[in-house]
Amino acid sequence: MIFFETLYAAPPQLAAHAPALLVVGPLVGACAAILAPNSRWAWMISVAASIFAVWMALCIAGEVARGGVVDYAMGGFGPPLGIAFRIDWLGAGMALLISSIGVLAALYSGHGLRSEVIQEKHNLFQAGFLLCQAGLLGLVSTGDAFNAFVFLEISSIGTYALIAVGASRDRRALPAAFNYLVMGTIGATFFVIGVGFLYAATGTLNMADIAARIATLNDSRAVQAGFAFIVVGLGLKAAVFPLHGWLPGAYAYAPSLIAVFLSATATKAAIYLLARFAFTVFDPATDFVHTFLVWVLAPLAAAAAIVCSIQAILEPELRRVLAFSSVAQVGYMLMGLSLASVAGVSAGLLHLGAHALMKAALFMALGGVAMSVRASALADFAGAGRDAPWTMTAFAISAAGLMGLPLTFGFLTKFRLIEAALSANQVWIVAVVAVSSLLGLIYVGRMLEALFFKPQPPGTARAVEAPFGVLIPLWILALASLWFGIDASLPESLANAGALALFGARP
Amino acid sequence: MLLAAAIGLLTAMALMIVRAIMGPSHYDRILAANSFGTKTVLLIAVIGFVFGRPAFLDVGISYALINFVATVALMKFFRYRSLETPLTQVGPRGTGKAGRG
Amino acid sequence: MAEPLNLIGGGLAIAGALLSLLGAIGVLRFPDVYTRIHAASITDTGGASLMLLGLGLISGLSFVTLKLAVIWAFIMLSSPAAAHTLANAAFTSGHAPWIGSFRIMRDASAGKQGPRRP
Amino acid sequence: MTLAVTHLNYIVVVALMMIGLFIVFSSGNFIKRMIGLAVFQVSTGLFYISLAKVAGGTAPIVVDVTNSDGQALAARLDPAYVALHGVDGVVYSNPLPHVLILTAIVVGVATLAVGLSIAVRVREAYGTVEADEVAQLDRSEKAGQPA
Amino acid sequence: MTDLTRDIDASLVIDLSLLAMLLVLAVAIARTRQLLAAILLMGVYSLVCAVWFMVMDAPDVAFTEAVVGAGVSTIILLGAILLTHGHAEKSSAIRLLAPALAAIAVGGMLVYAVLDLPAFGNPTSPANAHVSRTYLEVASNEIGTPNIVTAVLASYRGFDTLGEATVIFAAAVGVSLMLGFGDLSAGRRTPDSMGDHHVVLGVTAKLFVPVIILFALYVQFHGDLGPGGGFQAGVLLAVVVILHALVFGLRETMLAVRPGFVRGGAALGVLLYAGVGLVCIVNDGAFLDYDYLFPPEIEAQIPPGLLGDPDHPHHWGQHFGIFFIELGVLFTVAAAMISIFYGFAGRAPVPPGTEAGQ
Repeated sequence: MIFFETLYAAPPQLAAHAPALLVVGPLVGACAAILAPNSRWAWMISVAASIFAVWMALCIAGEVARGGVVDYAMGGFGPPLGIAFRIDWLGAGMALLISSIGVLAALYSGHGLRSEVIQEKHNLFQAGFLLCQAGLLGLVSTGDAFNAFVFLEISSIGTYALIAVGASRDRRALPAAFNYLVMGTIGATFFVIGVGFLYAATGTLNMADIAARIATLNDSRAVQAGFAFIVVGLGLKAAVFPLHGWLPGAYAYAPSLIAVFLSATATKAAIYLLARFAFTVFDPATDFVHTFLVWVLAPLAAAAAIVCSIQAILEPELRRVLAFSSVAQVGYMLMGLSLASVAGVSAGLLHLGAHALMKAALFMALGGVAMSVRASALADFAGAGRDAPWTMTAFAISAAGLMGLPLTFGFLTKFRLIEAALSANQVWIVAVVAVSSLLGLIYVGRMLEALFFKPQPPGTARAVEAPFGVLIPLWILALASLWFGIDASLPESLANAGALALFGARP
Repeated sequence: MLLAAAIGLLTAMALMIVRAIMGPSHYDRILAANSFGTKTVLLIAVIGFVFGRPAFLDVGISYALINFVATVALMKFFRYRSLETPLTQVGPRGTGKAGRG
Repeated sequence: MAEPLNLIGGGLAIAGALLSLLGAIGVLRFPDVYTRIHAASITDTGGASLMLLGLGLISGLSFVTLKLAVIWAFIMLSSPAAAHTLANAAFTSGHAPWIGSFRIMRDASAGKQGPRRP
Repeated sequence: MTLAVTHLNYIVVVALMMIGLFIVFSSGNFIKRMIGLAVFQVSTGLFYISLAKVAGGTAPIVVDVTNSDGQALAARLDPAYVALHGVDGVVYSNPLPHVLILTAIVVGVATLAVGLSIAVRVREAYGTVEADEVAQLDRSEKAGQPA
Repeated sequence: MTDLTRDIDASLVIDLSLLAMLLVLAVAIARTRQLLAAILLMGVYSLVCAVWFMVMDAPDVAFTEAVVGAGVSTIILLGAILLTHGHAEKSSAIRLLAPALAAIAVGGMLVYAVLDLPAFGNPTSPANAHVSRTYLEVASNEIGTPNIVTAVLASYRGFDTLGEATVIFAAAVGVSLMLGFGDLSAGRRTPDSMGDHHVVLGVTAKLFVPVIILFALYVQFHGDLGPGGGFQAGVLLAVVVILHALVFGLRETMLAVRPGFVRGGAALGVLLYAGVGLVCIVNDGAFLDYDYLFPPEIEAQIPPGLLGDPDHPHHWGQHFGIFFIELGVLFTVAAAMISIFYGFAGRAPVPPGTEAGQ
């Protein structure tokens, strides 16, 4: 945390407005990308806006390190009258994660888009990507429940069409995107209904104000139903088992830029919001929240970790393997949350970050070789590891993290999760993590075996090394997950501070 | 008294809904929807007076406009299966005269 | 606001509502599209005129009266045009009137776009 | 008044939400699903607006009580009630849910447009907008491909 | 006191009969398999909702629902049907069971919770007493617009409205990504009008176009005082273009309102909105704090009381802030709706039974 405290990122006049600029930067970028004269400009705008967002996220992190919580009243109207941003360590960490992945994805899109989206639509595509980024960044920084819904929709509505653009490679992207749209909209509408109940019970939309007023209302059935609807709605968005049906198709058939960005951020932002409601707005010690965490969330998370790992093993298509593995990994994060202890939540958040890095790298590597290998089945990628060693080594490093090989970031987060489970006397979670890791070993092993050790099937295209513009962001991600596997002090302190912030304590 | 008028309109609207649901042809449905729209405009006007805020007639005006456009769209849909067909010709550009024959 | 004007206005509004109601009954009971269009379009414009006039009397002369007049003008413009368009579209697409064949129909069916049924 | 009477509004709105949700889940047709989604979203709006109604209230657009319209409006209610719940002599309904639902309606039409555009593309790619037939086509394509 | 009950009865009678209509319509929509009928009924459903919003004292919402739900949505749905099918397949009874159970489960949860809410119309319920009450008390002084909904929408929750404009912008981007901007290429065959010439319609439409534009401008600039504002006016402007395209043909309209122009308009609207916020930041205020829209030197030269209450010198900024952001919303909404319409109306339908792709 010392790093952030001494960080002088911007003059104070600018840093003071960082929360608003964090969202408005990509938003303005999206408009500019539409107006840009050609796709090259649109790409540069996209990269610039993403870098700007990282800069602002760093400013916010610095402010949080110095002052604990950053409050920003939009329009100068303090809560509960106006919309207020309230960013603590958790929000700052999420903003950093989303915006950094955004920069890497934007860098990648310089080459990644060319083979997947026709030239005339690049401007629109970059605009949609930036809108999605703006929505997710707003989602993790707002302190207003209804404003969160608006950002949820901003991030989703563009995304649906962006996923469907993958139809140029595989037409299954279309029904998958439609399915996601229906499920996502139902989820968002459930969220609105839940917020409506909270509003009916408390008369306010500001999260902190709701939290203060709800403390005396725990017997209210409206409050309980509000919680239920918010949880189900966000569960749909976060692909909590068994509400994950939309995810495999959506991630597998999306253009690789979108797969990279969404797999690393979208479900994570929904999990963030879920945690925000379960721990900050509601009190995890109340009966119904506690019942939910222990008897609903924990079993579902465990089921996800096991069932979806098995599905990943049985799946013949490479991208769908990764997508199912995403649902399984969401299970790990939620198991951490369900422990409702600082250690558990911190482990969950750490895994969230680790998974974002690894999944982004995996999809990026696949997108890199997808320019030459235009197939989807795992068997078609056989031998790609030898033809495109740089790309696929990065893939292998990230995949090793996914299965939890020692000395990788993924191993560390699982270890922390087991520690937290043991200290909470939840031995069965340890068993679930062990079984699921074993299953993970199988599906990752199967992928790596096909990529590196199987002979290339006759008559298929040879994989070609991804261009330099793809390798740079890819290796940044791969090296990050290696480095954090050795020295995880930065992500660990962020996750810890985030967990403490969630429980309302200063680090 | 205005309340009685409002209830009369509501009854008429209910009958129109029956026709819109029953059909049988799509033209019956469009007719019912269009006529329903006109009655709605009137109801919005009456409600403004019943509740003592007659200034809200704007809603009625805008719906009277929209109703027309929606009916044209529906008619075009059934007749031509296309929204882009011209229904009447604009003369040479600039004069903008309605086509004849 | 003069009381008698209110009474007259209210009476006109009720008369307009009744006319609309009658038209609705017609739309429900009449046998085919054309007769229903007839019932609906006449009572829509008539009912609207009566009712808006009634409301105008109640409101007295103000900005509201202007808005009522605008609504009236729109309905008088759009309702007949819509009815005409609808009947035209129904006829040219081959809906035969219930009252049976007569000369216009024969002429039309001689051309390309007559009703399919006699 | 009994619970059924005082909450009738809410119950009907809930029934509408149920029907909307039922249409979404039960229909295999993509367009019909979008219509169901629209019913569901609008019904959520009805719920919010129900919350916002204040008995005897008027629309939250400030009325000048000094002019005749305002006085006519104020005269409809018991002065004690107005004094207790009114602002400057007039009882208003709650403006905040109105604002929220304005936003929600816009979100609804945005979703509708994007969803329908995807449905159109599905029709172009598969020749149908029935979920069952689309799934069938995908399955047969998978079976036809050598693994 | 008797007056109070009479007033409630009046609204209750209308309220309940409208809700009954909504129920009938919803069931009819669920039952029909003819999508055209479903669309028509959906339009009527929106319209009944709009009237109901009026009864519930929400004219702004009623306005939006009338122009969006009954107008634009219907037209978009029609455009989608033209490019797909008019019929929905029948679902088997077994496929209906699980959805019915799911809907009943959700409904049961909702009823369970809803019965715990304060009675309908209760003036002291938390929802009506806490934040909203404050808005009613302070908004006309702080912001200076008689329409409290506009004040909350544009100023207190102005950031939400920026999000709203962004959502519709995102939808336009999404539809354009999917369907394009409508094809204006010279070789493209426009569908045949079968030799019909609707002179009556042409004349009526020509009368309507300027009137609707005028009315849209009235709605735009009257939004502070009455129901309406940038969003509704934007939809009305889009409706003008749609009407023109419907009557005079899409080609003709696209020559007048160019797709490229429309595409930029949506982005410019959002930029204008965000720009107002950024100007406030430059002048040392919070984002979208219109009190800081003008630098203090300029603010000082404005005679107090020029607009609204002399005791509240910032009204000037609030007035202009709301004016500009409503203008931004107008541009975005109008342009986005038009580009969505172009996308649907301008796409050539695939002949039935053909399977493109592959």
